[in-house]
Amino acid sequence: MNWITEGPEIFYFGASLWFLLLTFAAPQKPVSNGGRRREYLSAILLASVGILVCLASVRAEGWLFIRAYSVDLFSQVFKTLLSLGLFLIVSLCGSISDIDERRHNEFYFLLFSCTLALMLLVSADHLLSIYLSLELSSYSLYILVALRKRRALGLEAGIKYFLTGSFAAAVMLFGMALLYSSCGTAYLPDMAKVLPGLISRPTVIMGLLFTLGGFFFKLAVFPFHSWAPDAYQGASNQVAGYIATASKVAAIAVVLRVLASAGHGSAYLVHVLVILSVVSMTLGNLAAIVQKDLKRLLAFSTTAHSGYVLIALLVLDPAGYSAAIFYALALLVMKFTVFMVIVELAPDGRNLQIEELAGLHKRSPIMALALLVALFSLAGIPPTVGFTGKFLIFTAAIQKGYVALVIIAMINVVISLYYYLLVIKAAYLLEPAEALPPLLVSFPKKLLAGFSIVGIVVAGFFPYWLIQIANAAVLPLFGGR
Amino acid sequence: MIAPFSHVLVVAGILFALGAFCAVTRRNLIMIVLGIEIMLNAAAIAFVGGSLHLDNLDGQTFVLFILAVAATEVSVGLAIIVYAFRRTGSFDPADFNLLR
Amino acid sequence: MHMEPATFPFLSAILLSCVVGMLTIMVIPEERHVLIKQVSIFFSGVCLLLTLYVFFAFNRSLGGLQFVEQVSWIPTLGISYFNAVDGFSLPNLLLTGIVFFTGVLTMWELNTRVKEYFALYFLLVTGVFGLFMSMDLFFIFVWYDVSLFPMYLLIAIWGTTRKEYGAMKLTLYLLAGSALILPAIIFLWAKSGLNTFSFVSLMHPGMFSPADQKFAFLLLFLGFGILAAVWPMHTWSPDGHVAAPHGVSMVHAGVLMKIGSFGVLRVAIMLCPLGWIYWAKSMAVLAVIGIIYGALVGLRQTDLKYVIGYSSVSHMGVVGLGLSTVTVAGLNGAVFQMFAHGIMTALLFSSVGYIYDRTHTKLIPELGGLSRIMPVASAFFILAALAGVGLPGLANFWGELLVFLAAFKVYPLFGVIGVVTLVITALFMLRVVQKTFYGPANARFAGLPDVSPWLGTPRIILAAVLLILGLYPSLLFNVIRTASVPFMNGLPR
Amino acid sequence: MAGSPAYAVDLTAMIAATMLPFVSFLTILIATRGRPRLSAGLSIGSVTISLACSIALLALHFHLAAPIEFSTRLLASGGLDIPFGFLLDRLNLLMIAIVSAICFLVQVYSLGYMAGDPGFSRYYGFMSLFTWAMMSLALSASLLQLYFFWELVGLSSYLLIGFWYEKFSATQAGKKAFVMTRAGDAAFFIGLLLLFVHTGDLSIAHLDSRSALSGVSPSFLTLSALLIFGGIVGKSAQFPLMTWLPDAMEGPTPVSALLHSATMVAAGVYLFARLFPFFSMSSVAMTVFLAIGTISMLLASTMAIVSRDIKKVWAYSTISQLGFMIMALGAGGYFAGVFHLTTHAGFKALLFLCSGVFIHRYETNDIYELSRFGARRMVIPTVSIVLGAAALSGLPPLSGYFSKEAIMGSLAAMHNPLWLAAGLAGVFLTAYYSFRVIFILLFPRAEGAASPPPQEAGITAGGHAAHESGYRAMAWPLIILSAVSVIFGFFKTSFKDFIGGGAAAGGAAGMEPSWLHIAPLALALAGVGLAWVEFGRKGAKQIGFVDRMPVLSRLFAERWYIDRFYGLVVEFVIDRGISRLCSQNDRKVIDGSIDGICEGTVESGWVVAFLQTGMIQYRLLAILGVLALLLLCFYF
Repeated sequence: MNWITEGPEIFYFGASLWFLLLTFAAPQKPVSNGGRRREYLSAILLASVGILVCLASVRAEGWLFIRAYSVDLFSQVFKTLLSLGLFLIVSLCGSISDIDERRHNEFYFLLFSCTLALMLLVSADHLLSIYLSLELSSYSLYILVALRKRRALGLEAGIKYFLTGSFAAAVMLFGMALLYSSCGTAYLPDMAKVLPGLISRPTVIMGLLFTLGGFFFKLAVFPFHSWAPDAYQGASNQVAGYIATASKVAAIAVVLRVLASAGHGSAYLVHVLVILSVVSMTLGNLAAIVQKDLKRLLAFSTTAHSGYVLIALLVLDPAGYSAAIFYALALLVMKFTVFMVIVELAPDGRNLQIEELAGLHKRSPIMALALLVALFSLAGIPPTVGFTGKFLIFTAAIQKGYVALVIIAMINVVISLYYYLLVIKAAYLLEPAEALPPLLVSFPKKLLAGFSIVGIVVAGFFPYWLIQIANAAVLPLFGGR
Repeated sequence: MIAPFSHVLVVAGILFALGAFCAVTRRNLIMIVLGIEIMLNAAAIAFVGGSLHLDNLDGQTFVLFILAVAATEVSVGLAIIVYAFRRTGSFDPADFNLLR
Repeated sequence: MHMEPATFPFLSAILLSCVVGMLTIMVIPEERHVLIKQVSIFFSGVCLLLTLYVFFAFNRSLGGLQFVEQVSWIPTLGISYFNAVDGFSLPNLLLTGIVFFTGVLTMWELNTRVKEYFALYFLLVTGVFGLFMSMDLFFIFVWYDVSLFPMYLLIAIWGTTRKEYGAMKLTLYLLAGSALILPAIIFLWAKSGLNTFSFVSLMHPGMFSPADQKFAFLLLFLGFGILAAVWPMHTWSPDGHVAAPHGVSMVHAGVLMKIGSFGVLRVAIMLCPLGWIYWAKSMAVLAVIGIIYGALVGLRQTDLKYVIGYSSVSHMGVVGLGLSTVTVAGLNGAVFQMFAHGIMTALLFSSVGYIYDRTHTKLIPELGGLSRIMPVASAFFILAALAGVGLPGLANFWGELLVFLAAFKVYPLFGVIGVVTLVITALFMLRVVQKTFYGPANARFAGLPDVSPWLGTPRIILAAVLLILGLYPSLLFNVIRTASVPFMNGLPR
Repeated sequence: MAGSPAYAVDLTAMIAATMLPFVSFLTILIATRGRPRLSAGLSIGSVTISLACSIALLALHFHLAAPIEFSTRLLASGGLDIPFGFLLDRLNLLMIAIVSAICFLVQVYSLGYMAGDPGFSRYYGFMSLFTWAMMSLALSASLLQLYFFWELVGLSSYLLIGFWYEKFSATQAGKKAFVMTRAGDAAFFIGLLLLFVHTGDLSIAHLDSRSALSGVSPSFLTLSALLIFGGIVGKSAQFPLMTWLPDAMEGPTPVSALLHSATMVAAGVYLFARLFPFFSMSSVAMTVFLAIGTISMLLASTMAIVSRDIKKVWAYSTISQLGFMIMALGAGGYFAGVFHLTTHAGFKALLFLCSGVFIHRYETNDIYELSRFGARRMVIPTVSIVLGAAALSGLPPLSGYFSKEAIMGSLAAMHNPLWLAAGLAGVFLTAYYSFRVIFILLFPRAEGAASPPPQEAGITAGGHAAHESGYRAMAWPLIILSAVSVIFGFFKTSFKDFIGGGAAAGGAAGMEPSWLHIAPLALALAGVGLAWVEFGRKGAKQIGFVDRMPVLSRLFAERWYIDRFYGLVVEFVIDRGISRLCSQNDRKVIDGSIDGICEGTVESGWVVAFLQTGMIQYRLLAILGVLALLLLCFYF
C-alpha cells in the first residue's frame, strides 16, 4: 500500500494527536502571550504543511477497508479544498480571544480532528463509513461551538446544534437502515447498480429521503437548516467561519457522492430536490433580509446558497456535479473572505452587527474592498467566482430544461442582492456615530485580503483551469474506475 | 416462527415514531436526548432485521458502531446540557432563547 | 457575415486602458485629487482617441464585423473572448467614448472620495465598452453586470436626492432584468446544440424554432427592456437619474440606457428574429405609451433632473418604436436616436451639474433668471433641450424622423401619436427653459461665475457633436447601414 | 448638370446666399459675443452678400423657363433616400429677393433700434440664424428639407420673441409661439411622412407634377393636403392657431417687422404657393383652405378694430392679410396670392418699422398715448405710416390696391358669391382699422392741453444723441420701403408675366366684371370714411362703433376667447388632467406596486425570520412534518 494515498488522513490524524498531547502538557494557569503565539504558529505550520500533503496526494488512487473508503481524484480535490479551508481559518486564529486561553490546545485539536473527519467523509464509499465520519465531524463541531467564552451564547448554540444534529443523524440512520435492507448492500457503488430498479419502492424512497436528510443537515438545506443561524451566531467567529467553509465543502461532496450513486431514474426524487432547493433559497434569502447580526445573515445566506447547490445536484449529470464542485470552491473563498473581515473588525470576538461596519471604508480600505468583492461574489455578480459558479450551475440546469427553476433562482439572486447591498451600504456609506480609529491590519492580513480579492476576481474571470479540474474530479463518480 | 421482515420494519418504524414523539413533545432537554437515543435504537433494529433478512453482516457491524456512537452522543450531549444547567438552572428548551 | 480580423487589438486596447486607468487610480494616494483627475482624463482621453480611431477606420463599404479579436476562453462551454464591432455597436462605442471623457471632465470639481469615485467610474465604463464590443453572449452578460453594480455605490455615495432609495431601486430593477437575461442566454445556448456562446455562430436563420424564439425573445426583451426604461418598467430611471451625481447621470442616461436598447437589438432581435416579428406589435404599443407617458409625466415635474429623466423615458420610447417596426429605416433611426439621445442627455446632465454645483438646488421653482447670471452655461442647456424637442439641425431630429417614418409605414396610428407627442415635449421642455433660465435674475444667485472655458469643455464637445450630426447625419448612418441592411435582407420572412 | 459654368455660378451664389448668414451666426455666438459692433458688422455684411446674390440670381434668371434643381444626397439609409439641394424657379427667386431685402433693411434699422442693448450681439446672431433658415427654406428642393428649415425658422422666432428673456410676457409669448406653430408642424410632419410613405419621394418638383400623383387615391391626397396645410395654419397664424402672433409682438419691433409680418409668417403662404399644383389637385381641400383663410381674415380684422396697442393692430392685420392670401390661393388665384404676399411684405414691414420708431422714442405701444405724446411731429415715420396704411387699405395708387384687386378678381371667379362678399367685408374692415390708427395718431385728443414731448428730461444727453444717430439708421429703411410701396403696384403686369410663367398652373383669372374694379375701392374708401367720422374729424370722440357695443368689443378684445379656450385646455385637460393622472399613476400605481412588492418581501422576511426563533422542538417537528409531506407527495 502506498502511504502517499492516505497521506492527508495520516497527517491530520498526527496533527490532532499532537494537539491532544499538548492539552495534557499545557500548564493549568493562564499562559502568557508567548504561549498562545506558539500554539498558533504550530497550528498554522501544520495546516500549511497539510495543504502540501494534500497537493502531493492529489493524483493518488486506491481503496481501503475493503472498499469502504476510496481515494480518487474526486476525494483528493475535496481534501485539498478542506485543507485550504482549514489553513485559512487557522490563519484567522492569531488573536483568538473568544476561546478560553486554557482551551486553545483543545480548540486546535478539535479543529484538526474535525478536518480529519471531513476528509474521511469525502472519501467514504460505504454507508457506515459515511455515518461514522459524519458523526465524528459533528461532535467536534458541537463542542467547538459550545467552547465559546461568551458562554450563554455558545452553550445555547451548542445545545441547539447538538439536538438538531443528533435528531437529523437519527433520521439519517433510519433511512440508511431502510436503504440497506432494500438494496442488500451498503456500498455506494453497488447500490448504484441496484437502485435504479428499486427506485419506485416506498421504502427505498423513504430511505433515500431520510438518508439525504442527514447530509442536508450538514448543508443547511430546508428543513434541516434551523441550526445554522443559531450556531453561526452563537459560535465564535472563527468556528462559524469554519462551519461555513470547510464543513459546507465536505457536505457538498458527500451529497454529490450519494446522489451520483443513488439518484438516477427517479422523477420523484428530482421533484423533492426541486422543492427543497426552491424553498431553501427563498426562505434563506427572505430571512436574511431582516437580520441585524452579520453572522446570522450569513447563516441564512448559506441556506440560500445550499439551494443553488441543490440545483446543480438535481440535474444529476456530470455538468451539474462539476458545477457543484466549482461552487464549493467559490463558497469556500467567498465565505472565508467575509469571515476574515468579521474577525478583523471584532478583535474581542464579539458578534458583529451590521451597523458596526460603518466607516469601514475609511478605517481600512482593503478590508472594505475585500468585503465588497466577497459580497458581490456571493450575490453572483460578474466577474467574480460566485458568478461563474452560478453560471455553471444554471447552464447545467437549463441544458436539462429547468428554465423556470433557473428564473426562480435568479429572482432569488436579486432578493439576496438587496441584503448584501445593505451590508455594503453600511461599510461604504454610513458614518459611525463617533469617529473610530483606523483599523490596524497586520501586513500578512493585508496580503491575505489582497489574495482573496484577486482570487475571487481572477477565478471568476479566468475559470477555465478550475473548471477543468472540476470536470476531471467528477469522472471517478461515473465509472471512472 | 420467523417474523417476516416487513414486521421488523414496522416495529422499527413504530419505535422510531415513538422516539421522535418523545423528542418533540417533552419539554426537557434530557428527555429529548433520550428520544433521539430511542430513534437510534429503532434504526439499529431495522439494521439487524435487514442484516438477518439479507444474510449480510454489514447490518450487524452497523449496530455495533451505533452503540458506540450513541454512547459518545450521550456523553457529549449530557456534558453540554449539564454545563448549561449549571449556568441557567433550567432544562426547559424554551429558556434557551438568546439567539434570534 | 463578413469578418475582418484586427491587425492590432484596438478593442482590447480600449478595455485595457480603462482597466489600467482604474488600477492606476487605485494606487494613487487619496489626497492627491488633482493627480487622480489628471490620470482619469488621460486614460479616458486615450479611450476616446481609440474609439475615434476605430470609428473612422471602420470600413464603411465593407461592413460586417471588423476589428475582430477572438480567443478561446472556456472551450468546454464554447465561450470565447470575442470582440468585434459592426454598424450597430460602433455608434454606441463612440458614444461611450465621448460620454466617458466628458463625464470625467464634468466631475473635475469633485472633492469627496475622489479616488473611489473615479475607480468605480472606470469600472463602470469598462463594462459598458465591453458590452458594446463583445460578440459572445457570456461576455455580453458579464459586461452587462459589470456595468451595473458600481452604479449602486456611485449613486449611494455621491448622489443627492433620495440617493439610497434611488440607488437601491436602480440596482434591484436592473438586476431583476439580468435575472431574465441570463436564463434566456443559456436557454439559447442549450437549444442551439452547438455548445457555443458565440454570437456569430448562433445568428443563423432557422437556428432556433419559432416557439423557442418567441419565448427567448420575451425574456430578453423584458430583461433588457428594463434597462431601456420601457414603460411600465421605467420608474427606476428617473429616480436613479435624480439621485446620481452628474457624471454618473451622464453615463447612466447617456450610455447605460442604451445598453438596454442595444441589448434588445443585439441579442433579442438579432438572435430571435421570428420572436421579434411575433412580439413587434406589443413592443410598439409599450414604446408608444412610453413616448407619450414620459412627456406627460415630465410636464409636472419640478426637479430639473426628473424632467430630464422623464424626457429620457419618452425618447427611449422612440428608440423602442424604431426597433419594433421591423424595417431598415426603423433600425437605423433607433440606433441613431440612441446615439443622439445619449449625447443630448449627457449634455443636459452636464449642464445641470454645473448649475447645481453653483446654486445647490435643482428645483425649478427655486431657480430662474439664470440666463442673466450664467449665459453660456444656460445656453448649453437650452441647446440640449431644443435637441430634445427634436429640432432640425440637431442630431435627434434625424433619429426621430426615421423612426416616425418607419412607424408610419407599419403602425400609422402610433406614428401619429408619436409626432403629436413632440408638441407636448416641446411644451414641457420650453416650460423648463422658461422657468429656469428666463425671467429676472434671481438675487440669491447673483455673482455666481459663468462657466469657464476649461469647465465648459465637456459641454462644448457634446454640443459640437449634436450640431455636427444634426447637419451631417450620414456620418453615422453610413455606419449603421452596414449592419441594418444585411440583417434585414437576411431576415426570414 | 453641374458641369456647365452657368450652373456653377448659380450654385455658388445660392450657397453664398444661404451659408454666409449661418457662418456669421456661428461666429457671433461663439467668438464675438463680447463685441457688439463686430457682430452687427458680420451679420449685416453677410446679409448684404445674400441680398446681392439674390438680386444677381433674379437678374440672371428673370426669364427662367424651367426650374433648375441641384441636389445631392444628404442621407441615404436603406429604403430612404433624402436628397438635399436647391430648387430654383421664379417663385423662389422672388422669395429670396424679398427675404434678403427685408432682412437687410431690418438689420440696418436695428442698428438704431437695438443700440445699447446688452444682448446686441446675440440679437444679430439670431437674426443671422433667421436669415440662413429663411433663405434656405425658400430654396429648398424637397419638402423634407423645407420642413427642416421651417422648424429652424420657428426656432429663431422663438429666440427672438423671447429676446428680452427677463420679461415674463416675452418668454411666455415665445413659448406659446413655438408650441402653437409646433402643433401645426406636427400635422405638417404627419402629412409629409404620409406623403412619403405613399409616394416615396418628397421632391417638390415631383410633387408638383400632376403625373407623379396620378396613381394616388383622391381621398388620400385630400388628407395629406389638409395635414400639410396644418403647418401653414400654424406658421401663418391662421384660424384656429392664430393667437400666438399678437403675443409675439413682445419681441423687439424689428423682429416683428421681419419675422412676424413680412417673411416668416409668409412662409406658410409661400409653402402654399410652392405646392400650389399639388394642393389644387384636391378641390375639397382647397375649399377648406378658402374657408379657413376667410375665417381668419374676418376674425383678425374684428380683433384689430378694438386693439389699442399699435403693434397688435398690425399683428391682427397681418393675420387678416395672410388670410387674404390664403383665400386667394384657395380660390385658385395663384398670381393674386403671391402678388399680395410681395406687396404685403413691403408695406407691413414699413408699418412695423414706423411704429418701431415711435415706440423706440416714446416707449409705449398705446396708440392714444403715442398720439398724446405728439408722435406726428416725427415727419418721416408719420408720412411713411400713412403711406403704409393706405397701401394696406388698398387705396390707389399704392401697391396694396393692385394686389387686393387681384384677390377680389380670383374670389369673384368662385361660384359661391359668399367668398367675394366676405372678401369685400374684409376690405372694408381693413381700411377702417388701419385708418383708425392713423387718425388717432394724427389727431391727438388730449384730455388736457397738448402735452409736451415727454421724458425729454429723463433722457441723458448721450442717450439722446444715440437716439438721434439711431434715428438716421432707422429712417433710411422707411424711406426705401415707402418708395417700394408706392411704386411696386405699377409693375403688376410684368410681375404677372414673371410669376405666371413660373408656375405651371395659372389658376382662374381674367374674366373680371367691370364693377370689380370699383367695389373694393369704394368699400376701402367707405372704411376710411367711417374711420374719419369716428376718429378723424374735429369733435370726434375717437370711440369706434364697436366700442359702443360692450359685448362685441369684449368678444373682439378677448380674441373671440380662442386664447382662453387654449389656456383652459392646456391647464385643465393636459396639466391637471392627463398629465396629473399619469404622474399619479407613476407614483401610486407603478411605483406603489413595485415598492409594495419590495416591502412585502421584507415583511415576509420578518415573518420567516420570526419562524426561526422558536423553541428547538418546533424545528424538530418541522423536520418531521416536511419529511412526512414530501413522502405524501410520493403517493400522489
